[in-house]
Amino acid sequence: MDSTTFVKPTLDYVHLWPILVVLGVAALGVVVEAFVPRARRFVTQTVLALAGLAAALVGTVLVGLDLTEVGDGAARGLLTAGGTLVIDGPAVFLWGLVLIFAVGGVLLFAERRLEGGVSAFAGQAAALPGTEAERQAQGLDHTEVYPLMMFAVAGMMIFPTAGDLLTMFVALEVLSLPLYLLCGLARRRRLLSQEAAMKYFLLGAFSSGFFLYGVALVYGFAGSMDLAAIDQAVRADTGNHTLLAIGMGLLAVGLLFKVGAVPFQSWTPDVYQGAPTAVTAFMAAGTKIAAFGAILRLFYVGFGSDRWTWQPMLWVVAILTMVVGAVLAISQSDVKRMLAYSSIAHTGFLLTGVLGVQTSAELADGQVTSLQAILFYLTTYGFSMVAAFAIVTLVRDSGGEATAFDRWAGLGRRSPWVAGAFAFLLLSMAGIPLTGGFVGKWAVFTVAFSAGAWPVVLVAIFSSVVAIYFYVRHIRLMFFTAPTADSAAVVAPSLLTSATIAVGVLATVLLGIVPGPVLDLAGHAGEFIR
Amino acid sequence: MSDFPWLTVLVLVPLVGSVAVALLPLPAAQAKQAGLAVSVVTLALAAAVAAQFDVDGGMQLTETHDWISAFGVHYALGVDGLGLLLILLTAVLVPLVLLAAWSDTDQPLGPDGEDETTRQGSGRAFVAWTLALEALSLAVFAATDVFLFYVVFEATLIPAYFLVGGFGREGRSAAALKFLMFQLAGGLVLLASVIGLYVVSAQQGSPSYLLSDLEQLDIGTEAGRWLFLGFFIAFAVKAPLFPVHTWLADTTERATPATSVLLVCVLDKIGTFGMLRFCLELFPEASQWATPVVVALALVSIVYGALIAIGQDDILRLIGLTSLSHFGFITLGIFVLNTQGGSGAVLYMVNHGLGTAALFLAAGFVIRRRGTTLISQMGGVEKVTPVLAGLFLVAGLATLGLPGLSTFVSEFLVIIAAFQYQWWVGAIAVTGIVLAAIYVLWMYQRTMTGPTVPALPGTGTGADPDATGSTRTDLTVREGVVLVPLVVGLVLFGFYPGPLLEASNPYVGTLLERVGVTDDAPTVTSPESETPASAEEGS
Amino acid sequence: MTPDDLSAFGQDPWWLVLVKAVAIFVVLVLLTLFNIWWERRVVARMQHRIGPNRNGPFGLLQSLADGVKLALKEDIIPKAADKVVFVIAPVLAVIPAFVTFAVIPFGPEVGVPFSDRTTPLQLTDMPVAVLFVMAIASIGIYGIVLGGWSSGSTYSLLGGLRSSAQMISYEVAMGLALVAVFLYAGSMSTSQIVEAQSDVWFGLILLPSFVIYVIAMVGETNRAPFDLPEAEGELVGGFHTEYSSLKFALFFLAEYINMATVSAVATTLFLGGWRAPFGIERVWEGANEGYVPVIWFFAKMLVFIFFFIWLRGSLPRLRYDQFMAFGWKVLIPVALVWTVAVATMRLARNDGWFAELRDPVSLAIAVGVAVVLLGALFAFSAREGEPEEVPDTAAARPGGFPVPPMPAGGARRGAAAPLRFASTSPSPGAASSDPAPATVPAGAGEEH
Amino acid sequence: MDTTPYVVLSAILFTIGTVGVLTRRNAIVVFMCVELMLNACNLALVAFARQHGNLDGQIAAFFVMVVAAAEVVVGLAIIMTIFRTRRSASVDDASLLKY
Amino acid sequence: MELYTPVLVLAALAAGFAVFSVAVSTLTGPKRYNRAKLDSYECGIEPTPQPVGGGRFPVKYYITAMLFIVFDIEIIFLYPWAVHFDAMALFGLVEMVIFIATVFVAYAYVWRRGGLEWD
Repeated sequence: MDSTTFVKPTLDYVHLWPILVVLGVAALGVVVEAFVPRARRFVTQTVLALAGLAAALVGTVLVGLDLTEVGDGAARGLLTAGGTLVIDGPAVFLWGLVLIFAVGGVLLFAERRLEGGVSAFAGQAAALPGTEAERQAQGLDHTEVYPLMMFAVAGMMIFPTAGDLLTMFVALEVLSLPLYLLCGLARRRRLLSQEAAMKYFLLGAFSSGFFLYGVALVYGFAGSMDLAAIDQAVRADTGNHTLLAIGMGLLAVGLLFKVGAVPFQSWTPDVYQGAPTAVTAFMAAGTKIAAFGAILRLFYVGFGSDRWTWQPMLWVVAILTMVVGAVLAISQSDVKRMLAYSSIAHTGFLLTGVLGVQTSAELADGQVTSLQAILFYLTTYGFSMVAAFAIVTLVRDSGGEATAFDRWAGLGRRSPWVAGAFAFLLLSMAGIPLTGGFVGKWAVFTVAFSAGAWPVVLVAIFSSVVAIYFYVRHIRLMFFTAPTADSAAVVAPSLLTSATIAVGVLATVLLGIVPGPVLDLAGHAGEFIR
Repeated sequence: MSDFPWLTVLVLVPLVGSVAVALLPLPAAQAKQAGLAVSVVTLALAAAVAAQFDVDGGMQLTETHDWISAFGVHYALGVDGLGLLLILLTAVLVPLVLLAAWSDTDQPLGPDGEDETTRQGSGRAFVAWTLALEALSLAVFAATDVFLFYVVFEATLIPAYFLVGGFGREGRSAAALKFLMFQLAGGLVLLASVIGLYVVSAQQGSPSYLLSDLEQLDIGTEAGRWLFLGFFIAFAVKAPLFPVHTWLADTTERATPATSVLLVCVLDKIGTFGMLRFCLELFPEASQWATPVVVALALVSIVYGALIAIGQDDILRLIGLTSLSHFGFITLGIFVLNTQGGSGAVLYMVNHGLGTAALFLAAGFVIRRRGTTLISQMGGVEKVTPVLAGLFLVAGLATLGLPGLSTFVSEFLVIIAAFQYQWWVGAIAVTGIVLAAIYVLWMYQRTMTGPTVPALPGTGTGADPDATGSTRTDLTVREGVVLVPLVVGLVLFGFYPGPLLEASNPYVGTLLERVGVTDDAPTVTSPESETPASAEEGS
Repeated sequence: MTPDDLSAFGQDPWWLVLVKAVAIFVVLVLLTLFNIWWERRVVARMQHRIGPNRNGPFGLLQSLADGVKLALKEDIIPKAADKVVFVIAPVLAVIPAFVTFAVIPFGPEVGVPFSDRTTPLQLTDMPVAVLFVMAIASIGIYGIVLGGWSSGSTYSLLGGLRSSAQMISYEVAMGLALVAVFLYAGSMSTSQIVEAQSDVWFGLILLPSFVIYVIAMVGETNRAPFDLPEAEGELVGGFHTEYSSLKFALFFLAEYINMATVSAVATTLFLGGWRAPFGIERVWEGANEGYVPVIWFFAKMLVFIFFFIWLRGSLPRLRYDQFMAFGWKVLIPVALVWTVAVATMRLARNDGWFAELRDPVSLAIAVGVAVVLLGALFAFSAREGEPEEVPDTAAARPGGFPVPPMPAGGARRGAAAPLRFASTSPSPGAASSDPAPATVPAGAGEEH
Repeated sequence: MDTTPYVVLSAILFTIGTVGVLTRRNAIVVFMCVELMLNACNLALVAFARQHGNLDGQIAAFFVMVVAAAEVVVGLAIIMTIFRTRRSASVDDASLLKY
Repeated sequence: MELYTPVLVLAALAAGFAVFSVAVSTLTGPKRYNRAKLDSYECGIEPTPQPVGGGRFPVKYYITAMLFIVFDIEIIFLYPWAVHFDAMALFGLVEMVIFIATVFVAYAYVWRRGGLEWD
């Protein structure tokens, strides 16, 4: 190997604090698993996870407060770890989001009243359903889920922070692998859960392979993994442009898979349905947030100056995603699947926002930027999704959660509050005014429109109409259909789940009525560091 | 005094009322009383607003606060002549509706309601939703920020949906779904245009949604026409106009008459209101460009609505379809773009509100007695309940625009305007009146005259608290209190439309100036109009 | 870091390369034949036998004879076997065994006879030579696994799995042991490492690494006392149960070459390679020039070989669980901690340790980690596993593990009574007075 | 030094892996194809590193190895669980989630 | 690459030898068919041959393989670190200690959960 003199990279521990804490807690969690007797693990793990997340949140806020302006002041933040981590406004904002929803996830993970004293996770993942081994593991539950989730959270935080492709790839895996496992740990409906895990894993590994080859090709084009350097190379247009184009496409495949965009959406419904609902809630929010952060950074920073190569592709993908997501959702008969497809449609709307990128020259002062819009949309989306899935965990019968539509018939009569909350969240996802979802949609449509992508916006509006249909149909099911004999009932949850739901609904309301602060915060986050 | 946020309070009172009714565990009866009280208070507030309204003051009682600075969105309210009239209409109708629907929720309408109606707290729900709808409608009429308007415009659908889907007859939830889908589809088209407005305003300096700011923009012809289209389609669905009217009949047929009143007489006014307030004010050029098509659609609505109304056997469906014809008239009046038309349209909105409301409610009482909504199963009502029949007749005559009733004035103005625009347009419009005469009178004949048909067994009897359920009893006090004011209003404004014109003319004048059409204000053929009348009496 | 100076390599003309290759090949084959003979003789001595002494002087040709015999045996392919893999497996086992020797330095640069050029006594070298050795060695495992798998017999399958499992287990320990060496040599090229030991052998200053390596290398080569894959008692012949004729011979060859390889690597990395033992070069400065060092090299190597034989002759076979536990629970943690310790010491020596420690973060982290490591170790030694998860094996099998029955009259210490070839049939007393040794040496049964 | 052949080779390997994933039905085999893709990426990375004369590619290859290892561990765990439950690693047999 | 060609030469030599001997044994050895001989050996009892590839074996082996992967990767990182240790000095030490500690955590977990026990 050629002898390059070693230069010691500087690690800005202060600004990396949130990530370090989460990783540390994850490792600590493993230690707890190893040394704390089983009886005390559950409490220890929960407390540990929550404490870690809280610390990380505080750290995030502090970091966000003292980001210093760089360059022309459009962006604020700093590069650390030899430029592999870029801590700028959007990144910190996304950290905050991920951490908040991670807290929600922990609360849902820790819910034990619904299953009668045990969590929703299998006692012994490897035990065959219906065997002696499983019966022995009946009273137990896997507390490993907390460390696993912490690792996933760390990956989600690093993903949008990554300043070079390699880090991005590693983060991608760090966030994916734990999720693969978490998907397979459901206590009820083991086969479904395991199947979901396998599908998610195989497809996920497949897509990460694409991503990696894209990394290789782009590296071949630019001679560096660093996004800034890639940007330079793209501007200079040195090197083989086909390499760049193909690499870009492959990278896009990898990322679009993670956000579940058509034509890479096939895993989403299966996994969302099969995974334990708590995991689904966390995954639906976290993964999308992290992955969109990465998409934005990659395409705005790395390939920003080559917009005309990737925008047509994204146009098609966005349109397909919205239409397919909305149309297929109609034919669903299972709540979780319906939510999954709606999340696909949301991906489409977010991609519409991604298309709204404009150079600061093109923007009027005070006009909302695409970054701002997407960050806001992710916020609303996350809250409504987490809360919605949390509610799904409540509707149960003797066999666990009852997710089939007909089981939900007349829920509004039996427990108007839960049904009302769910209806409200659905309305928010449908983008009815006075909900967070409306403002979010408004923002992304606006930016896309001003960037001249009005055909996409029109399609988006069309698919919104379609989407509204199945949302309202479900509301109608809950309120205007007479409950049948086998309608499921709502089980009273412990404070943990109730808190999650309450916060989610409340946030959705507030974001709908006074979106100003969050929007300004997102705007204040500024641009990526180029 | 002027800095007191009258309009905000006006909106908040019913809103708070609805939330309170929804949350407090009151028994249905008290909930109704509470709701009625709230709506009356609202009416009083509306009157107060009217009291300090200056006819020539343009937009007044304005309040403006930043809401979402990132979008240039403000919380901005204000009233002008148009807004005032519609606010008053709303404020008047809601209490009446609450009274009229007093017993609907206890005793479901029609023989097949039981399986779907929820008993528990349903009365409360009805009151709560109604008040919510009132609050939002008032906000819509008072909004002077396009974003705010859009938000409440869409938000009105939620209470409306639950009113239609929750109370009424079998198949109502399907009807509600249809209603909602139509409205939301229209609303999203509107969304596109509103976003377009933002983009345009962003290109010309800092984005703002204030109506006053938007009027300053110079929107390119091309863009203007596209945006106009978006607005117009949404309002056409709302109004409704011919091609997108199909939700109307189903909804009115399935919902309770009270709900239908709220929908047809208040909500649908938003459509025509929007046409005036946004299509004309923001896109004058595009409006003129679109006039021929719109007029054609209006004419089709008039004739088509009247024609299919004739053959209907379901009384509620019939009344609903008459409204299609009426909204045709209103739209016609708006888009012939002259002052007669404008004033006529504005008047028409109010009068149609009163008239159709009376008709719906009266029909509701009849149905309550006969236990059916099918005209073919009624008949001979006038022998049993002459007073009810009489009021029903007056309402019907108002619907067909009999001279001396208020609707005549507005219809007359619109038709004059139509003739001014194109003689043949006027001619076709006139046929609408003829057809109206047919369906109204025939309906009256089939329901009220003739031999008395015994009520369907086991329906409508004894379920009513104040024992009006019996097919024999005539109009009860409650029902009288509901119907009389409407009929009085119809007659009063028939002879003395001055106040309405006073309120509407200046508005129409300024509007048409903006559109670029100027001609003399309409002269009213009633001697009283010389004496200046203050608008209070309008309330 | 200065790049490794490998300028001496890659200069040879093709014929020289060929000569070297052939030489290594021949040496290895001969060495194997010799080792087999030597092993049998030594073990025989340890068991008061004579060992092969018929063919050739001291029976030196015995192994060759065995080879020929094997060649004349029928070559059986069981019908349950996967034919192709079954045939490929032995080949796959042999090739890596030979190849690893390519980077072993036999001596310094010497002049080539009948020519004027000089060349190092080493086929080739590369910056990652040792890594190369380990890589190729682990390819050899494929041969064993595939052999066991393709035989289509339970014994073979389990044997193959066992051997692969234990090989990889001990490969970890071995790899960790080497880290210290690279740390000191600053290179992974064998010639450089030998160069770095010119003053003192790593075997002395890195004693723990050396010990770990030696243990690991025994496990790596499936030799007694770690020869579980061929544990006749449990697995008949292990992975090569189904093999016969020369295919079996190839496996056998591979095993012995591997023995030689690991010994050679040990010599190179820890005992100064071809360098003469201390002192000798002082009294005789020619000791490290020319072809002489080859002697030292082979001497050191044969010492290791003898060590192998010695172990086999004297130690009983471990139980599989003990064996794995030893590898995973003792060797690896020790190796890890030792590596860290070595690095720390080296750093301390390189530059003013206490000057560096002013960096508070590093200090904190270092201390913290040290605490964690120690704490973890203590915790392990305190209580292993978890009662509710690790079933107590002893309870499961009361009476523990079977041991050979004690002979009548208890175990005899010392030499067994000599055989008496009486004309009469041996009396019962003689039978009882002639018990088998209490512990049957595992390899003893392997006499052909 | 011209690295094109290596890049081409990596492309071929990658394609083989992709096709394998898309066509094969045995989860283990699919998984092996994925690994093949990753290794193709490694080859490409190293080749490009050689071409650009910097070490980024090689380092990347290191990390990819780690990731691949992690994937192996997780993946085999999942597949094995499924295999134990339904005695088959065929992707088609896992069809509970078809709708 | 010149450094690696001799390896190929040696490999070729070894391969040639191996293939040769495999081939030879088929020629030199006798061929006496006997059905029992072709059965897989099972100490004389009726053989129950494993279908090739179908053999199921203890999951322990799988766990061992997993652990091996983990530690082998660790070693892969340790080697270059060791070779260039002097250049990286304290930084290198600290980072590697953290790295080792991380692996150690996983190791501890496996140990405590009985992953290292051979029942």
